[in-house]
Amino acid sequence: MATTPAASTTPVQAPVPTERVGPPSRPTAPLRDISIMIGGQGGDGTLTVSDLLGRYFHAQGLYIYTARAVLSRIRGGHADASTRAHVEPVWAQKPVQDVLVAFDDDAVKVGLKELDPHGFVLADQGSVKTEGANIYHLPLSITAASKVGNGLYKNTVAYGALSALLGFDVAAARGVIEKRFGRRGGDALNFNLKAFDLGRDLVKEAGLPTPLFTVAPGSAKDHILISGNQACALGFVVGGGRFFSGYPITPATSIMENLDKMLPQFDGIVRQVEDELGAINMAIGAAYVGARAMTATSGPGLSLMTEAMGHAGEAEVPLVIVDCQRVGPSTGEPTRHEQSDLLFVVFASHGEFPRFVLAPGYASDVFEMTVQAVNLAEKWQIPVFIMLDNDESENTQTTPGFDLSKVHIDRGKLLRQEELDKMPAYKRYEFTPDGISPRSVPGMKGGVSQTTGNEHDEWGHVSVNPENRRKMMAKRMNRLELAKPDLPAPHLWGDEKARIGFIGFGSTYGPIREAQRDLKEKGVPTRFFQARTLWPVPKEALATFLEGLDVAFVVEHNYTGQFARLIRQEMPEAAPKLRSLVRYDGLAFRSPDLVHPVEEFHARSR
Amino acid sequence: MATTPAASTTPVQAPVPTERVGPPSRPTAPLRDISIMIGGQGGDGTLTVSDLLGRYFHAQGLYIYTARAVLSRIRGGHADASTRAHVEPVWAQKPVQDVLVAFDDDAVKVGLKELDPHGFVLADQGSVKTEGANIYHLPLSITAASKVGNGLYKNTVAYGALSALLGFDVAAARGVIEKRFGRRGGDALNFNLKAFDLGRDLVKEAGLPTPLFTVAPGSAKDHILISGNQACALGFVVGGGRFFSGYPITPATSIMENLDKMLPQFDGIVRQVEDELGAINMAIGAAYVGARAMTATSGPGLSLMTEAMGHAGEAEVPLVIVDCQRVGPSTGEPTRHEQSDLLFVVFASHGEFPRFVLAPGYASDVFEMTVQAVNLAEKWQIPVFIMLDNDESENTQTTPGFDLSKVHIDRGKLLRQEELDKMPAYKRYEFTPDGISPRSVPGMKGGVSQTTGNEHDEWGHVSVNPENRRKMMAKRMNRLELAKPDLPAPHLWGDEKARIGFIGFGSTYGPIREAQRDLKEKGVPTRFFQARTLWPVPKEALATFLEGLDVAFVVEHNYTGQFARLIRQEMPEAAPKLRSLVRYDGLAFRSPDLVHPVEEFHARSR
Amino acid sequence: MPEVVKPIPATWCPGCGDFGVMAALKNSLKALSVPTEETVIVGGIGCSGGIHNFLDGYGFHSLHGRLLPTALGAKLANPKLTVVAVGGDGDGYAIGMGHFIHSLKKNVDITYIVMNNETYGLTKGQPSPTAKVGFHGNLEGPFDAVLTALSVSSAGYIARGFSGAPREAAQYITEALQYNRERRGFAFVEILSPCVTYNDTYQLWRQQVENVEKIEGYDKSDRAKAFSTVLQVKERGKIPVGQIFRVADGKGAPALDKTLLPMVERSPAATDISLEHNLPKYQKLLASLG
Amino acid sequence: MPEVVKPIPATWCPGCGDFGVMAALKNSLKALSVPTEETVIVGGIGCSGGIHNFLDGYGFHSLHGRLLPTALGAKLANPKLTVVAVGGDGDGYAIGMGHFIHSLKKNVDITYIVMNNETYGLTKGQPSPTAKVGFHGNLEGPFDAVLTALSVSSAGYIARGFSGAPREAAQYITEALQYNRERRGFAFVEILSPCVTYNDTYQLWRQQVENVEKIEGYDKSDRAKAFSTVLQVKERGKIPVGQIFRVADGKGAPALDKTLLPMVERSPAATDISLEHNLPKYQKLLASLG
Ligand SMILES: Cc1ncc(C[n+]2csc(CCOP(=O)(O)OP(=O)(O)O)c2C)c(N)n1
Ligand SMILES: Cc1ncc(C[n+]2csc(CCOP(=O)(O)OP(=O)(O)O)c2C)c(N)n1
Ligand code: SF4
Ligand code: SF4
Ligand SMILES: [Mg+2]
Ligand SMILES: [Mg+2]
Repeated sequence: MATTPAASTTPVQAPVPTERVGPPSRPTAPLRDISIMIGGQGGDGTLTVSDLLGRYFHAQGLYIYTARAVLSRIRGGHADASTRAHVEPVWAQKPVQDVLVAFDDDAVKVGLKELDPHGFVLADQGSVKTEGANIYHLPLSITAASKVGNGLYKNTVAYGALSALLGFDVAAARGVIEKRFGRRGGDALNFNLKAFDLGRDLVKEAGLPTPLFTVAPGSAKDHILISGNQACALGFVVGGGRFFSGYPITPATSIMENLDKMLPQFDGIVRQVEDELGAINMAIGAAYVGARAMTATSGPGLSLMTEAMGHAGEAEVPLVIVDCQRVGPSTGEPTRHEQSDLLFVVFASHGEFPRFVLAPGYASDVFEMTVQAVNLAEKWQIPVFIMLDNDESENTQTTPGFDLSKVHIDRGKLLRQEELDKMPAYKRYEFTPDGISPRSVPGMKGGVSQTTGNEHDEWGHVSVNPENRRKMMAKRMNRLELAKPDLPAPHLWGDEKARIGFIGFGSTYGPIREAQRDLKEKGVPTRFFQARTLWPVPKEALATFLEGLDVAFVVEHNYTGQFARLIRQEMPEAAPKLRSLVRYDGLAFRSPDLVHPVEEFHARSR
Repeated sequence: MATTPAASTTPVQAPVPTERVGPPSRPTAPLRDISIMIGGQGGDGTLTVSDLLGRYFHAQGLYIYTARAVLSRIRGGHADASTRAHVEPVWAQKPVQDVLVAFDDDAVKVGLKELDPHGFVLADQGSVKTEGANIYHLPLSITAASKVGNGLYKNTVAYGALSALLGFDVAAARGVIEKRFGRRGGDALNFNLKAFDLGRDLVKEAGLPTPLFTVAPGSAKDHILISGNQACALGFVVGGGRFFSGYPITPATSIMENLDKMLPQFDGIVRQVEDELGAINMAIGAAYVGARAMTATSGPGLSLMTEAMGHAGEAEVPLVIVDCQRVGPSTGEPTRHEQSDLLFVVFASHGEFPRFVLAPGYASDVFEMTVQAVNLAEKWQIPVFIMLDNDESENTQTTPGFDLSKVHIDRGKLLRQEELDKMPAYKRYEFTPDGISPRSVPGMKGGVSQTTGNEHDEWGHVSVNPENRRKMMAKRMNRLELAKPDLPAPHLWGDEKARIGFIGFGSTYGPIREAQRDLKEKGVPTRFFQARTLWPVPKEALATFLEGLDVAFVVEHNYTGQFARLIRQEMPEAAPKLRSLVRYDGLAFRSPDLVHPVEEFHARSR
Repeated sequence: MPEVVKPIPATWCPGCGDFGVMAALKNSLKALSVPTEETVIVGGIGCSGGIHNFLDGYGFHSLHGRLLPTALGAKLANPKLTVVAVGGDGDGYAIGMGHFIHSLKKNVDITYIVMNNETYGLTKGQPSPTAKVGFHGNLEGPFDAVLTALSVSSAGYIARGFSGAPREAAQYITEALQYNRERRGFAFVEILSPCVTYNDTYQLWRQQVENVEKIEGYDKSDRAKAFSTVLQVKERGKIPVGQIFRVADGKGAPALDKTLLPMVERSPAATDISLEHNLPKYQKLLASLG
Repeated sequence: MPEVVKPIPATWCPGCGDFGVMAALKNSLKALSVPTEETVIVGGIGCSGGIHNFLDGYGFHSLHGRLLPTALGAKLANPKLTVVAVGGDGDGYAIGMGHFIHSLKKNVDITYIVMNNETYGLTKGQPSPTAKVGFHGNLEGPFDAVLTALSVSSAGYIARGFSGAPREAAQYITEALQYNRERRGFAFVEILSPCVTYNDTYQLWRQQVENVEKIEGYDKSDRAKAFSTVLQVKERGKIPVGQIFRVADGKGAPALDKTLLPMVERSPAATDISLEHNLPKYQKLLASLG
């Protein structure tokens, strides 16, 4: 059967979640999937609690996904973080919370909406006024202030209290604190351990039943807990990246910070430059002389890099540009989630030049694809973009340890001095069948050359000869076709026989996989095309994917359904099957957002 | 019948013109369409000769189109210019030349390829070595040097010689010199007049038959000879534009130069700023306080403006941005012709915001649409782009005098103080049915407000509230739908019954109209959809246009067929009928480039 | 009069130096009775840059580093307005450096206040151009905006204050605004404004600030002297503050807006753009194209 | 050895000052026997910026105003190279101003040559930041790069020459390159280079240039003195040229590339990036993530 989806060019907005509150009724069996939200004011240390919980559950062999919602200010304003732990692999936020730690009333207000009926709230007595059957008030900050000497330790007090309420292994829970604060030296470790113990005492003194419920142990081994930005930094280093220049911007900064710690160990250099114009042009300079170079930024910085992208394209300088997307346009919402830079990145800069746009979906994918991106850039002498998105950049998740044996360094046509010595003539932009010219770099004898952003002849000298122009355009642009076999192939997930499909990229991987799991339970099989190369559009693979489908929901975090547009542009024949499913309110999709429209379609199409 | 065009996603390159040379055989009747090419080195004054010829023929009531091909250097290197004059309206270069004025051998080499069999070459004796039956060597520079005292006057000597060879009205030909050099004062006028007379004497002394052939007089009245950039500057002034900030760049500079002369007469200001980042942000500042503001640039500058475009979009500041396109990417070919910024402009800047992208086709269209652009920007509180292209910006053409009676100033919801006084509350970003909020500007009492590039609530304060976000996105983006009736409608040219269509924008208007004329003569009727609003894509009008057609050739100056892509994206159902016809070698289409593929299609489809 | 947007409480960390700067600016605007509707505060991006949200007046939140061209555009288009641009040291001296120097050069009648905390506060404490060597691994010598401002020949008003001494800071700002109102040109005021979260320098700066005006024989209209004094004070390990330079009355480069728009009533924003009003002149203009 | 790209004849207008600058640079590179393959010329956009096409060595044509970050990136990634950035006054002091100041601040061992003709040559003669008041209607006071360079505390080598005196110009460039090779930091050399087509100042400048080093008691290692002398010379209607400032031996900010890469053999471009070479360290790095 073939239901005609709604006019394919109009994106459908994902349904907005509604409130839920309910009376307590504790689960008796250990939870196999738990999510704990910590909410308060910026500066309350919610991220610390979330991080400690993540580390604890990670040590327990569970799969973790942590998420955060903070404001673009340093202190004050509502901030929350959540830690999810699951005995099975997990890639997204849980649609509901099992526990809420609230440092103020705002946190209760925000968190209660998401609290599962069986859940409870651990509230900071004195700061939280809201009452309720499932709200337990403990004097977290008062205890921290009076007994540790600083109210800020309320976060670790809360962690201690939770460890009692959820029946944690005490030694393991303390071990996490030791690991996290041990390096810092000073009193930090002792104060935190004290705060932890005080938290446990508070629960006891309050006479709360312990544990309220427990969490099943997991069996994940050799997995690591890591954010997308960390994975990107690691991938860059392992991929042979040795030069990074950037400028701080949320949510990209931590790539620079991570590399700052790593690269100097490998004769590499990290520079924080005066602005993004400087950052990208400095990376181009480094790449030009033969260092594998990268820059990373978010929307506003990316926009500033526009001119230089074209320079790298015309001059054929290998360069990797990471875009950690956030809510746009303009300054937008600096700490919120979106995937709205895609069409900009694909068509950015005046004029036309080839580029690859890659989008990994989860931490280990980020690692692998960053390695690949550095290779691709050098092999195809082309700027390569890696699109991340806020949640993927910042949220940590459990991922298999990285497989270094798969890593392979391909320097493409970068010449060795012996090769160069044997050439009769060296032309930087020599016409070749694949459009890639052998590349010498400054310092190499006999490879002297001209590299330029002007249209040029094979030698690199300025040329406006129309015939030369036609050939040079073809030389560059053909790469989009020729490179296809080299580009990251899509991953396909789910039921091969399904007639309903998802198409997505980046962090929507998580909610889509979860929705697939949930839909399967409801008897609705689906297939998922996880696009990993967005440009050039993987036409052949998409065509095959669409063949057996009635509909493909293109899931993205933007208003206009950008990837769907791109597919239509390249494959207009695919349009009737595409249905955009978008969300653009700064929050990530959760499984129900996707389950609902699919179920509806499924019901109608029966 | 319905021939299926070649895979619609692969643009077809226009055929490359081949050489033509031939023996002399002079026309006896006055030419109704003449083109004179002047070639030499940069600094030889080729543009001056072209300009004088244009003014002469203009005064004779002919329709003029001048074109130029110069290098991005000040002196030296091949440069040429051509002047076409036609008794009927003309909008593009003639495919062949009737006369070639050559100041060096390169000019002969370049020009001979284009010379009509009946044509002749006026060559500068001493500098040009090439011989040929139709090549007349006259000592232009030697005479200028020895008798006027400066070899540079060779250009006016050439003009004088031409006036004799083509039987010009002497008084009128001298009048043109007076008009052009009279204002300058000093010896310029006298030296030029002397050089003119010397040129006539040279012809006489050489004993050349005069005239070799003549040009028919025309009857164009009340027309003006103007370039697109001049028309744009005028449109801006008349449209109430009062603030312009820019930075020099070919081929946009002359908009600033023209405005620099005009705006101060109207309490307006023109500023050359330190860079394009400064230019656009300064214009935004001026627009914010209520001045109608514009900036103009070309590719590299446009790329630098990317971040601020999004700011104007999010902050809802009215702004006009002119993009005088040249060959990209990067520095590309600064003085050559292209239309390759379209997709960049449509999707430029991270995140999503509405914008209008307009593309006028000829000088009077530029004037009218610039007036419209300034209105649209203020009415819809949105950035509006005007896309010009190199030839449209720089080439002069005959155009009807501008009709001021059609001009109308619409300030949209800009509040008057009396209106503001009566409002109970003033919110800069108030939700309204059409998404446009009443606008106060600094200086107005009771209109104090916050304007920002952050996501904001109705008051203009920062907000990350998801519901507010959804509403604000809709408020802004809905304009793309709501404004449609307001946007410049396409012009339709040619035969309503034709089954072959052209779709084009910008300066391809000229070659398409000429190709239509030529095709009609060959019995192939065509229709032409001159798109004047490119974004939002005029879907409804296009659908109607495509209805009766077998094929629509989308004609553009870029490699990837950008407008065709945009149409496919928005109207995938139209894809089967679209066939891209592109040229991207820096030169403008000429009629035969378009006639040939259409004829071929026509022949095959019979 | 309609209800209008209300300033929100400042979102800065408790104790942030920016509170002092805001108080100073508020007092200065009040002292000069600048009408709210003629006040335009253009903020940069950074903790500091949010200031317009916390003040009365028309507020414009610009892009990171672009507040100056925006503010100049606003003033040039309507010179009646009192335009104050306020941003951080990262905003002004890193990404905004080009505009900073060119604004000094252009000499338009606006006041530019930089809240210098030697760090990027909002992005969590990276070294800014004014950061000391060693701060978070910084290897670059710190930029001194006062020295560089002195090097730009059109710069006529340069002061540096400390948010720990808000009265003096207010005085420099008041004089700066006054200087603008006299149409003498661009006024630059840097205020040392500690970031208590990432770079708490209150104690240090309190000890280090030294008012150059109190130095015997200091002549604030002598550019070379000012330059050498600032260098000397710094060599002593102190931070020069005070009204460091103020061009002598009757000297100095003319203000650009004054040259362009001697009568503030006839400005790009104020002029009548209706067709009727301009028709004869438009016709003349078109005719001149012949 | 393969045949490689040949320099093309300079495309400047006959008589353009840039010919003198090119001759000077050529002579300096020769005098120091810089190997062609270790020479990197990074050009800006402008008439001046085409220079790399006319010289032997690796050439890189950068974007308008971005030659400095590009050149710094090249040097930082491979400090063995001799990197010279060359561009115009529009390129360097207008659109490139931010990078100019920050390059002085960063203090990487490259030489930056600005060909100052007080105009935008390639776009046909508009006023540049150094243009005099009145030139094509210019209303802004001219920018003096030497004064501003002096204001940046890390700046250690500042000279100004005149293309009409190519021997002296070559001398400043040679010393600049020498300063780089000693790894002392960034060297800035402005050369007055008349644009004969749009701003022919040959005669004027020939009369106006005054070598500060010849002034009695001039001490080029004294920043404050240099600043005041430059101001004085200008007040006399002259243009100060010469080696205006050179930080005393043993003083001055450390060169950034030297700090980061004390051994030039171990640089981002030179290091072995193969997996085999790095595997143990990668494994350690991964393990540290736990
Ligand atoms: C183009 C761009 N790049 C980077 C950022 C991220 N960013 C926001 S604030 C800031 C620095 C703020 O430092 P500063 O100007 O000193 O202000 P402070 O927070 O210290 O007051 C940066 C880099 C941005 N918003 N835009
Ligand atoms: C981003 C950008 N804006 C503008 C231009 C146009 N442009 C080319 S050269 C030039 C100015 C050149 O002046 P200068 O640097 O002084 O060099 P000169 O030609 O005088 O040697 C400009 C504005 C450009 N290429 N790129
Ligand atoms: S982070 Fe620093 S600068 Fe920002 S508000 Fe807090 S104290 Fe102030
Ligand atoms: S225009 Fe001026 S700067 Fe350019 S090459 Fe000619 S003389 Fe030299
Ligand atoms: Mg700061
Ligand atoms: Mg110049």
